[in-house]
Amino acid sequence: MNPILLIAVPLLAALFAVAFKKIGRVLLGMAAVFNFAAALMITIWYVEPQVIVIGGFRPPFGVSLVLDGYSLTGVLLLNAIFALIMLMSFRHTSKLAAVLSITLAALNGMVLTGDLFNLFVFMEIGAIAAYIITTANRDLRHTFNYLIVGSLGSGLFLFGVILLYTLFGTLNMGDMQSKMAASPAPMQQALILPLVLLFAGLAVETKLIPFGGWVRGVLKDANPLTGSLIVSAYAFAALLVFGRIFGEMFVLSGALLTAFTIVAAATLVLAEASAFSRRTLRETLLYSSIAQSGLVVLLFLNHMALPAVLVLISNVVSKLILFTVSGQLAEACGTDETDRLQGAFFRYPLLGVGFTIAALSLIGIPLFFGFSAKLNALSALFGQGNWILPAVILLMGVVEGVYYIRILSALWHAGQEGETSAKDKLAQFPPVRQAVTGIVGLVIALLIVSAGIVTLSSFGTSGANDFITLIRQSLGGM
Amino acid sequence: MKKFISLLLIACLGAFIFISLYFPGGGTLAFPYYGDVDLNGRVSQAYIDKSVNGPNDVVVYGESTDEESGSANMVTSIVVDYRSFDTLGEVTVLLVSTLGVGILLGGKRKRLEYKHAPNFILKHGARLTFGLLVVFGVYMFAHGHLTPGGGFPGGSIIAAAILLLYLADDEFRVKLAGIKIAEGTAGSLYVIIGLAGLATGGYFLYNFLPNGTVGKLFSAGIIPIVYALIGLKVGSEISGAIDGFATEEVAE
Amino acid sequence: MTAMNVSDIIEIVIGVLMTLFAVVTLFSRKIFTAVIGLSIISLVAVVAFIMMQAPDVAITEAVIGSGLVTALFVFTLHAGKEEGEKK
Amino acid sequence: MIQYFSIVLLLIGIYGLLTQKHTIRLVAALNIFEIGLNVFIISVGYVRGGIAPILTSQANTSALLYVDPLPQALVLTSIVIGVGITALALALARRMYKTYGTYNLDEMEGK
Repeated sequence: MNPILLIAVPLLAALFAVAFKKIGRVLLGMAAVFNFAAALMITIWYVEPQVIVIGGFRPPFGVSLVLDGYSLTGVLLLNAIFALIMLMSFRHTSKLAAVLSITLAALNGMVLTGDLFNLFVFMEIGAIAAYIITTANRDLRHTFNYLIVGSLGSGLFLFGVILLYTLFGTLNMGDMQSKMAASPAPMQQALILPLVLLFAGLAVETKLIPFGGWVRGVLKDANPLTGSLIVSAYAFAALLVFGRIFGEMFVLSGALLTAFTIVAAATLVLAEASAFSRRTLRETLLYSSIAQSGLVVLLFLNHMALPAVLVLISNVVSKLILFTVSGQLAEACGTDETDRLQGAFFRYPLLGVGFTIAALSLIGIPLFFGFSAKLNALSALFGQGNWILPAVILLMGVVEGVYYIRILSALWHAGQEGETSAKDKLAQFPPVRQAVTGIVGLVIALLIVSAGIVTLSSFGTSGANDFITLIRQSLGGM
Repeated sequence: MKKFISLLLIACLGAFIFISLYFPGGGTLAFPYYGDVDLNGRVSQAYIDKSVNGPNDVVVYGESTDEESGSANMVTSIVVDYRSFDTLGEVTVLLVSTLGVGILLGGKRKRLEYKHAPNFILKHGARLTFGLLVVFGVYMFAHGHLTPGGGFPGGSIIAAAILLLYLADDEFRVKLAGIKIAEGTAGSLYVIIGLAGLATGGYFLYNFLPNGTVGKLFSAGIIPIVYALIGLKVGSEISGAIDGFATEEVAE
Repeated sequence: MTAMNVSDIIEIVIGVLMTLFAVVTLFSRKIFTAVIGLSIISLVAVVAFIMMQAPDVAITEAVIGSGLVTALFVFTLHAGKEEGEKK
Repeated sequence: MIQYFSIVLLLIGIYGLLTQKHTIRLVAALNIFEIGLNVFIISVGYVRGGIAPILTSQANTSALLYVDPLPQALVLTSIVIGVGITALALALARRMYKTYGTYNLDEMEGK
């Protein structure tokens, strides 16, 4: 099975959807199902890293895709996440069928591509699709803001890519990496400007402070579709791209590493503080996900690809269900203030189970996946002899724990007054939608628990350096 | 105050860029100065020699046959052959942004009114020019592998011809349903040609037709076909966007 | 100034023109002037592309950059003006 | 020489993006930034004395000195992406004008 189909088929679906508007949503559903099935098959049949040549011209001359453990992780989870989002929020897709198919193609392209300019093109497609998806929110000012910041960011990214081309004479990532490895001193002064530009460009999509100012406006009133897409699918793809460039291609050191680390750590601290001070569900969650981006970037920058990917997976999978549930609650109740939603889960436990397990996993309660991800990251940092960063991460973990527990206790605990008001407001919640979200939530909860147990059992003993191999080894060893 | 800070920021950024580009601080890597570029260190030399898949003799216009990419215009051979996948992405960018324009400026619409109604000569003169412009646009993408131009400018010229009709006649509108079908069909044919390459040659977007002699009109394999499709697609997409901008929502 | 030849002078003229009209675009009082300024920058860029031996890009920029994009700007302004008059 | 000016143009564009409040002018600043970037990219591929990368009956062998064709192909892509973003941004600006009755982002704040 050629991975190129993961990009070509959704694109074809989108083009048919443009020509025949009536069957657009059917095509979108088919593309999502096809991609999920194809990603599963590719994962099962995956043997060793391979380069997929496009157009019959060998790299570095032609554009090529790279399928290795890292991009396979991305492809598998991305298509699974997208299929789940479509399952839960299909009714919001009415006008957006073609745009969403293109989004699927673009996200797969971002993760798979092995060429810097091609990466820029896919990021641009993804970004434009994101602007359009966020116009579903009533207030267009935030979308406009996002568009301006995003275009500036991708322009800077392109600038960086071109500078790298003038330095190395190639756009292929693997070729560039080997040319750099061949040069006597890998981190040279000439690389600083292009790397800063690439970092600034990627920081917009990965939501780092101060480039992520658009997030709050776009997401605070997001419907379940927009919110879960931006926070999980887009964040996942963007951070994987970040890891590809700054974790794998360029191994940073010196002042540049310090500067980028400070940006990431500042993002982590400030966003956790903001999340703690918010009282509405979606704002808390969005700041929490900015903080997690900061953490993941921090880990990637400090050469810990596997821990970073584990934290990233734990975060996006949890955020998927958290954002969908809170978006649906907000739709049903007209508000997402935590205090006014008291007892919501008491009445609809099906929604609550997935939400609760996802939140507990994020806090890092043992046995859940989030725990082993965090443990992995911390032990890797300690292994490097680094003490400041783990301290910061642990402290922020405590802050995170406090606000998630606060949310959970409010939503589960029905005060006498709270229960009745929630009851009235939730009266119109359609049972079918509730059941779908509940079941998806349960499935995700099951995955979080089992992945947590499996990865914990092989903790420290596995020599794997990507997620797919880790899971395979763990399953084989049991 | 904000302006001052921005100015300071820009000055710092500018100084940073200029110093990094033009005052290299040692090391083996340095940016080449303007004009002092050596193509032998870049992948581009292989595009010029058409020697990507192995060494090749000097390519001669009108004589060399069956090169790996049969286009006389090297930019075209990069755009549609060597890096065709980027072009597919680029077409998708335009598709998704015009979809966005359609969502934002959609619904039941009518033309914006002009203060002065266009007169007879203007309307009919524009129709005549329209024909000429469309022919020129078609020429542009049909000769994209030989002369400067190609699918994007060709399609844009067709869109410009339609823009002319919009400007000259305040009642003219394109049929949006037809536009959508043209754009969807052209785009999906591009992807299908790519998949056909996958089926016949084993590579997506593989150039599976004979390349012919460099410099002949019927040469370069799938390049003219793809450029024609791109031209059609770009033309219809931009026309659709123009329609969105030249109309306003009808108040119900 | 011995190394100065015609193409250098043209390049400087092009550069100064682009910078000048960029400033005009950002700081002009009337928004319509800004749009025309942008169109002129694009046209000057076409000359720059030809100077640097990039005819393909020059044609594309001429048609898209200074033609269609300007038309989109003008239509947007026109629509805004009309809606403003209705109110 | 033209390379310096392209960087200046790019910086003016960024300055405009940072300071402007008028939506149309913001889109114009974005366009200035993009034009500056495109000129820069082409200038990176310029070879002194090189000719346009097209085989013709006059320049009929690939043994001549050509300018780098790859940046030109990249700029073609970049121009088309630019027009897509501009169209989308202008459509947004127009919808916002309909809602708020102004193009100025500061004036929208109060409404």
